[in-house]
Amino acid sequence: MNTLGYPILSTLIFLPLLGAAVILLMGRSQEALVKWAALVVSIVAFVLSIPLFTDFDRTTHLMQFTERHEWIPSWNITYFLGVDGISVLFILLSTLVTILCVLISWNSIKTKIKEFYIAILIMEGAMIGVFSALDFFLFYLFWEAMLIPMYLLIGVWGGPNRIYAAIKFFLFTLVGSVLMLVGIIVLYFYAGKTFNILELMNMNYPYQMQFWLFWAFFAAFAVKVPMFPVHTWLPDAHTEAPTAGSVILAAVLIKMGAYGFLRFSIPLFPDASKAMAVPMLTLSVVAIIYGAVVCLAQSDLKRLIAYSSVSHMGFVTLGIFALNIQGLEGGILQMINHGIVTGALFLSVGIVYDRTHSRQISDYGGLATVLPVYSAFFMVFTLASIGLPGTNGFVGEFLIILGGFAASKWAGVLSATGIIIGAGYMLWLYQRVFFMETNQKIVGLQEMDMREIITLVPMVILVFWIGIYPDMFLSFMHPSVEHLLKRLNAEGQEMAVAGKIMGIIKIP
Amino acid sequence: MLAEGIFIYLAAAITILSVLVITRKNPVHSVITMLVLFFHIAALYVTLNAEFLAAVQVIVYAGAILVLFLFVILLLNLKEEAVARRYVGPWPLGLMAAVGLFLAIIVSLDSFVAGPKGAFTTEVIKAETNTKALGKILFTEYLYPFEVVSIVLLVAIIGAIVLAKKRLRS
Amino acid sequence: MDSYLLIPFLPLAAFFINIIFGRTLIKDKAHWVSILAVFGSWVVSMMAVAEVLQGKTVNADLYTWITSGGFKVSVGFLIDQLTSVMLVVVTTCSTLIHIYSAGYMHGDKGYYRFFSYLSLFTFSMLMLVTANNFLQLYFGWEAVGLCSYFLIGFWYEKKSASDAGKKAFIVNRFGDFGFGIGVIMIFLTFGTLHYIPIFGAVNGMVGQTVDFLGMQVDLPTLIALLLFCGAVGKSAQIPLHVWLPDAMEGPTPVSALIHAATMVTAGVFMVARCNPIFSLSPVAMDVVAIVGAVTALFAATIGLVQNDIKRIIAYSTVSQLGYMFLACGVGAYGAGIFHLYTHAFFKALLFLCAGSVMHAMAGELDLQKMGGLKKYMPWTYLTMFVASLSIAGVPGLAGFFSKDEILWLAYSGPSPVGKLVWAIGTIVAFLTAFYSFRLIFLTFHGKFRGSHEQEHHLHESPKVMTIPLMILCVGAIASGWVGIPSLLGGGAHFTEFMKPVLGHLEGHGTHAEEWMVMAISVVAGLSGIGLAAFVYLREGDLAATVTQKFRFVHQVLWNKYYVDELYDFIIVRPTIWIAKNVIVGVTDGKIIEGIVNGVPELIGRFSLWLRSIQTGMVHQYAAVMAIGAFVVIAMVLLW
Amino acid sequence: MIPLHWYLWLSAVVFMVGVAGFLMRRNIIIMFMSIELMLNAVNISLVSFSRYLDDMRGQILVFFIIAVAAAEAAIGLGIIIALFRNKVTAHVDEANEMKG
Repeated sequence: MNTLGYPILSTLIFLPLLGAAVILLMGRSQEALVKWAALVVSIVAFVLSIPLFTDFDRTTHLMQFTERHEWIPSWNITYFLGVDGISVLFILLSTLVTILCVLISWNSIKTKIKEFYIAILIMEGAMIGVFSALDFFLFYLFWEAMLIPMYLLIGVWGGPNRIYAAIKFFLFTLVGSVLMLVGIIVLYFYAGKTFNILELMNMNYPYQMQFWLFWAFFAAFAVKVPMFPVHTWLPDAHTEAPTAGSVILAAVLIKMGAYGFLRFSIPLFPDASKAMAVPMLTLSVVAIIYGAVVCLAQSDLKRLIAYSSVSHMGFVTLGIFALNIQGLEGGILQMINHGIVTGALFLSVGIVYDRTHSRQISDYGGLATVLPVYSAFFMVFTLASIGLPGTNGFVGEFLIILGGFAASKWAGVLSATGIIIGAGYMLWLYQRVFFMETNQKIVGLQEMDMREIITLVPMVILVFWIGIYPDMFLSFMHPSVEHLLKRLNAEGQEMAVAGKIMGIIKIP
Repeated sequence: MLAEGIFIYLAAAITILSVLVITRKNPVHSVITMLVLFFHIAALYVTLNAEFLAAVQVIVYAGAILVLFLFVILLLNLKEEAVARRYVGPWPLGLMAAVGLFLAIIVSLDSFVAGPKGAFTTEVIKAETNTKALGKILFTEYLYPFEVVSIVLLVAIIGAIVLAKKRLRS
Repeated sequence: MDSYLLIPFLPLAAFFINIIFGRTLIKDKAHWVSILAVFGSWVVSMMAVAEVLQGKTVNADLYTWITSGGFKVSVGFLIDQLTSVMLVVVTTCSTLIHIYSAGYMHGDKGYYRFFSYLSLFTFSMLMLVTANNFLQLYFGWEAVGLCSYFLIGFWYEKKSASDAGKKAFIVNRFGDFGFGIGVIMIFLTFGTLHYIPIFGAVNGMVGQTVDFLGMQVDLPTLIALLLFCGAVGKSAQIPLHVWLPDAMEGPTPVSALIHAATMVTAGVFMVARCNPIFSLSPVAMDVVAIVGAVTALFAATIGLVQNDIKRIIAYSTVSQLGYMFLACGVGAYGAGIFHLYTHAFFKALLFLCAGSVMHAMAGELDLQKMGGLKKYMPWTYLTMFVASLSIAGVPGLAGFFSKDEILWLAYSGPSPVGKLVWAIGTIVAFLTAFYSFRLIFLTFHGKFRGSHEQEHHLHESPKVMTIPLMILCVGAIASGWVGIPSLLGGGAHFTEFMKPVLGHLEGHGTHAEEWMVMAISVVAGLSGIGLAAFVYLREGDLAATVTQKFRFVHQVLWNKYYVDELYDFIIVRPTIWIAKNVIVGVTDGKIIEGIVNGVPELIGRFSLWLRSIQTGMVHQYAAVMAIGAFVVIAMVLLW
Repeated sequence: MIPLHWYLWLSAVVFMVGVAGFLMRRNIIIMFMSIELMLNAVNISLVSFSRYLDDMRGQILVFFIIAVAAAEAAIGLGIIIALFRNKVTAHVDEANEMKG
């Protein structure tokens, strides 16, 4: 089973669901009780997830903390969970983000409070499920299960245009997922009726099949990431979603796409992945520059951050499809980073939105005078977002550009321009919101209270922790990523370790 | 020859009566024609050794359903309807569809292949009477469908009441 | 070694203390925290320098920063001759300017913030100069840029200040873009980013070419030029010089510390640090030399006509930085660093004096409103005068020795563009002397031209400000004495000291030639001063007459060659226009959203049409059913 | 013995008449009776199958059909009453609320 002696992953999945059930039994009027219950459940889940960090064996690429039970034997479906170096950090991120989402919604959600927290907790269970499922059927179940609470979060507690955004979000992701479902079924029958991901990964598929399945899975993952031409649901969803929804969306949900590429597309279809690397790199670079340039034209805070996500996720996919160790590890780290930073930016926007109820940049100005503590927090996240060395954003972006450059010089150079534009739009945003003369509309706003500071502090700590000592996080990934590359280069050619690519100068 | 004669009579009567049913202007006339039709069909069942069904045909169809029809017609007081035009819309199309379907069925009769024979020969049924034979199977092998049908009937009763009762307008 | 960690981390601690407790607890005592920290750092630095003087260099890793496959970078420190010079410059200037700021910023509502930023800057700059690998250099590089951003935009409520901060950061990003790619190229070439192994292996690069974006490029040239991009940005060379004059929006101590003495010289430091790479590429060297020379001339000409006291000094800084690159470009890295070192003192002094003047003039920057301040603020006058003499290259002062060494090595060195850049350098020396003394004469001599309120307000600055001025003044005079050339009986100790890191460039020429070069530069300097005196000390409006005569030239110079306007026109506006009208308007708005919303719309229309089939007429449904039944039976039959 | 085909022909004829009646008439009561006709047509063939194949299942099925027909008639007539109450007509084309 696992070294802990109890099924930690199942506990993490079902504890929030149990919590949701308990909240369901509470009275509609017991608002405080509901909130505290949600908070306690999320904190307990986070505490329980800590052993994943401390007890994780960083020397092996094998799945850890595995659990396996028969589920539907007639279809050979099993309840199979496990994590490796690629997925473990995301579970921790999910449990942490859930706490922050509960905290940030404390006062800002005023209607249907009970249902809101139920949705958040169900979401948490499903997210952890997605990251730990090792059976395709189970994976798909969680994958789709995530959609419903998110759809409700946007559609019920969202902004004025929430219905449009929620439906758009739902349709986009569903269309992609359906193609993936077809792919899963094809794999199931090809491999002799098994949904076991580990078994499926060890098979070799003919190139033609890999090619089509790659694109089927691509549809699901590219929408989630979101990659360039299918990104337009994201700004709408982010803009309309309540703060907690935006945070979960940014921090975890859109990571699922990139995670899918890593967990499924590359190991299942290594030949197709290599063959498709160039189009993928192209799309990534387009996303980086395109997303960044679009940000220059935004007048809505959340929309701007949403588009910046497109740009940042372009870096992630660039790293992944650089198909070398720096790119992959940078990509994974950047996924965590983006979750932290963009999540934190949305949390911050939520804090000020609670006070002003405006997302228009032009309604702000001079906020640094009114809310000095808040502006300091926001500055930290802005800097992390533009990848300043010492913050987490730098480590990820540097490794990705390094990997990307090693894979294709064009990709490396063009993606680096995204960093210039990134600095442009973020600093311009910061200037328009925090600097210059104080806008009359925001005079006399309340400074952050203790709850809000507590919400942001973990993010600040993570920003610097990963920025200054990223090795701790990178060490989780090494064996898994190396194993992935071995699978990718099964034919034996040793590529992808940058530094050997050019091999001009040998340092003894 | 007697059997054929009876069949021919019944068939002719059934055909004519059924045509009359659908062509009457006044629904009351239709119902009465239909009553006669059902008696003929019951008679046909008797010629086929299905005495129980013949009885059911008379009791349920003629006795219950048609009375219900009549009852409804009288309730609705369909005087205007009686003088309304008989056909509305493109009736040739309906006729064509009906004839087409008929032809299709007739043609398909050629490819009819009888299945294996069962155990209930005329002798067996005669030995224990049609009703008993039917009842035995119905309450053993077909018990569940039977119960389901009874529930369907219950639902129909409730549904009919709900539909027919006057709406209580707030 | 461990005690050396205090050098960067003391200021960092001060930053944290001030930023966290400054607003609530420390308030107007914030300067104590920072000054003590920086002073501590200075003391340890001096100990480190003493060690280095005895030949003990340190290269140690603190911990592993990033590992990924073959990529492994540590946080580590390299303290050698080059670093130790930078430590002297950074910690000394920083300490003095911290002290000065306690007076200058007194009463500002962001007092604690100012000192925390200054401390953070000091930390970052020290990380930059003590790094033992390129990535940590890059860390310091960006971090000083960040502090510069904070401090330029310190008075963020002014739009011009926050604009300038943003501009500085973004313009620097353009340079860092090349620098970052250069670092990546270095890693891909050498498999490491640590200085010592790289510089030990550079010779392997000779003659290698590499495919870069479809071109076959000489590898050392490529790497050197990419690195130089970063230097161009940070040290405000053409074409990325535009941010530095705007950076004068920041408080004056910041201009002195960051935009004169330390941060802007990081580019020169980096080029000097990478001299083994640059030296492999004659092309890159020539580029460096010419960019430096052209920038020096370009900025000096702009400086001639400006009226903003700080901007003149800023252009002077750009010009002097060009000088340093000129030196590096001809291979005289030692001379470049020597000039960096002397320049730090006299330029910091100039800025601080300008600050002192502004303090007296209640923030007034326009030279045309000053005049005759000599009698109100004698100490400021005296120190600024000395600094100007130093920058003008008057023999005996610091600026003279370093400038002379650069010019001589440019003239006599092996560089093919040496003579050309020497000529430019000499012209620049003349221009520098002219605008420096134009500044002095317009500010301190003649009659006061400002308003009466201003005249009443005139006073000498407090001791806390003038004492750092005097200390720096000593530096501006004496800092050059460590590098007196052998021609004048000195030992050229400075370049000798730097030799292990920077190599040593011997000038090839006779003593006569060396005397001639020296004489020409001294004459250029003195005649610049003389011309300034002739134009501005005399009664009458000679300057205005000349301006009238060369109206066009004056306009071009006054508008800084329209570079800002050009960038605005070719980069900023098109980008934003494209973002607004093409991408948001067309691509995202029409094409992608068009498809995204169009497909459901189409389905909607189709189903609207399809809906009309459902007429609600029972007989139609029945007919369809009958036809359907017919079709099904027919199909079964015909199959 | 009478050939099975005779019964089937008869069944088909009655069924056709039922279909024709349903399609051609607009009086909802007559249409309902047409449905009953069709059901009876099917019943005829089922009973004849039962007889000719010596199998009781045909009759069981007829039994069920009659039961369901009764249910259907009850509901259908209930609907007619409801329709008439709202529309005061037995003309089906008047009732087209369900159109798309």
